[in-house]
Amino acid sequence: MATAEIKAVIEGLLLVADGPVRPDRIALTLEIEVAQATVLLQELQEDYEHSSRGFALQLVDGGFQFRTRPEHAEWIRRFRKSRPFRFSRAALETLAIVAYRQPVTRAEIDYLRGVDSGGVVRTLLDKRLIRILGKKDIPGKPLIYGTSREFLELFGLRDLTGLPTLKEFNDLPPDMLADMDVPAEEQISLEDGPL
Amino acid sequence: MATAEIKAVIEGLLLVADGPVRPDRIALTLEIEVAQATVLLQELQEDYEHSSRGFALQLVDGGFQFRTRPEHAEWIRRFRKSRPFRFSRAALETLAIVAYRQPVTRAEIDYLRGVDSGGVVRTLLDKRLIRILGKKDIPGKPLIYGTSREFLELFGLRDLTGLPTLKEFNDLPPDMLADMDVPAEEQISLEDGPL
Amino acid sequence: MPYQIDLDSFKGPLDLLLHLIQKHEMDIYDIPIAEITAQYLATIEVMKSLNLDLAGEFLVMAATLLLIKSRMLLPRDEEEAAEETEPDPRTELVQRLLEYQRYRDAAISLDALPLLGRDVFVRSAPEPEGDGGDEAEWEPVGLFELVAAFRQLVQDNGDESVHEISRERLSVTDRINQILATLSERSSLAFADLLAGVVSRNEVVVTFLAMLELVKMRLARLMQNSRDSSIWLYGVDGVDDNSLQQDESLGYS
Repeated sequence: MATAEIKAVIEGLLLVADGPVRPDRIALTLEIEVAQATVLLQELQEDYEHSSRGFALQLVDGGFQFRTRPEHAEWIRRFRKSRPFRFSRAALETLAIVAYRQPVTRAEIDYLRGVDSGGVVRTLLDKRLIRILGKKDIPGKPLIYGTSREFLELFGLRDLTGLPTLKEFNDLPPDMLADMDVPAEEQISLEDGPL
Repeated sequence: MATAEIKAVIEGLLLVADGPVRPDRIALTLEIEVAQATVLLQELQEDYEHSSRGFALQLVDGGFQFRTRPEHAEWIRRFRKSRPFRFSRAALETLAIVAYRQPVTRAEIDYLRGVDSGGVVRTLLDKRLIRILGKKDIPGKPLIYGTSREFLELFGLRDLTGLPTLKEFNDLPPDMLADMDVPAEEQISLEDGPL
Repeated sequence: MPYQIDLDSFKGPLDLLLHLIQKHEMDIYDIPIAEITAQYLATIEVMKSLNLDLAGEFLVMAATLLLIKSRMLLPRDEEEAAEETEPDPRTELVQRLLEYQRYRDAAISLDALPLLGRDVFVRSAPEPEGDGGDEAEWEPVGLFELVAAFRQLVQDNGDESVHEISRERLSVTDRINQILATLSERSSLAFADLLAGVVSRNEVVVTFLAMLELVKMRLARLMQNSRDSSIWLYGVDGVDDNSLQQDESLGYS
């Protein structure tokens, strides 16, 4: 097959796919090298980027997916008769903590937010945005949480490195830092720090 | 909106539509004349016809819909076959019973699920997610099942102690829907969506 | 009093404190503790008088502020002050506030991303579901789904006792699997080794029950060379029938 023809087939596959498509699945289907599949997908991505089409090819969770343009959101919501959903601040804060500090325990989330976050954690689990990674190997073996594929898909992230950079506030002045006397458990949570 | 912009929006609508889209629905959404919508759709159809894209805009049952090219049918079929399956409810239930009740017999699984689970158990054995531990020393010497190393890998567990207990699960307070203002429709699309 | 703030919107004491610090243009690195405490207490008084559901954490923070304030008021020992060994009582609070502020801002950044279903949309394709009968792989699934599926089953069966015992059952099950896994790597296991690293009484009991269960299911056998010598656990495949007394002699059959 000529390259142009392969690209056309890939477009068709992307159209019928039910989620982001990884290069290896394209390669497997078309019996080409993964490297070639990757290059062709990136070329397609650029083609769409430079055209004024109503949708673009986006890299999400390691795969490629056609997504409509954010500036058309309102028209599409009207078309689908859907209301824009809103995340509560509690949900967003908790998501942010899980995303940047994973693997993280409920106790760490509660401490960082300063409030009991059990309800929010449960909601985020129900929505599949966070998942249980296992248990932490400390006394009490608390459950540890991390973000899910659904999280990456919802926020349109290629992977966790695509998260917005965490703003670095000026750290404590040196004299205060020297004073730091954090209980042992908290030190653990600080060391596990952002990605 | 400029005509080119309207056409781009229409492309987006066609992408997200769950079936052929009639011109009047486009017209209603974008607050334009039906005649204009029809003309723009036909123009789009020609654009796609003359490009060498992997899909075309086809007139189906009075509406327009993106469809892959017939000459790519074989590739599309291969692609669809390669897609990973979502766990069926039956498979997940059975796996859950084996995980939490192991060592467990077929009869116990059937009893808990209330239906014959022979097929599912065989599939899980084929997929190596469960394994035969031995025979139970009761009349009939039924096989007893437990989870496998592959099971741990699939769920990212180091060992079975990482499996959350029902108590830990119940300790998370029930869903506080008010916490996250997601309308019902979006909840469904998040859960069942192309994830 | 100019409390023109949406009292209901505070997500917690840290959120409220940050708000007060910003509103009164205080220096977060040098918080005037008396002033912030007064402001904070006044705000939660208003919240109380409005019968807002005041989470316990707000009161805990009030106590913390008062504690810090009292510590700051303590006269500093001159020698101590010279050595500067006394930590600033505000340090941990400041650290928490800064940390919280990072995530509060990160939350806003997350919300600004093009969200699927809100800002961007994809084709709505039907979800494939199957038993994976053919060669296709299964999609990874979360632990949460597994627990939820089991919980649902247990509830549907009205088996109320399961809730109570499942925790213990699971740990016996864990032990059984650990022992089986060990036995698959080596043919025998000394009973004493089984209890190595076991600390709590509960764990000893669980280990013992797991061992009995294994013997009962004939997945393992217990043997010893003579009375009072150490007890060995053998996997069913690794049993040498001749050299050792059978498990019956231990009285578990």
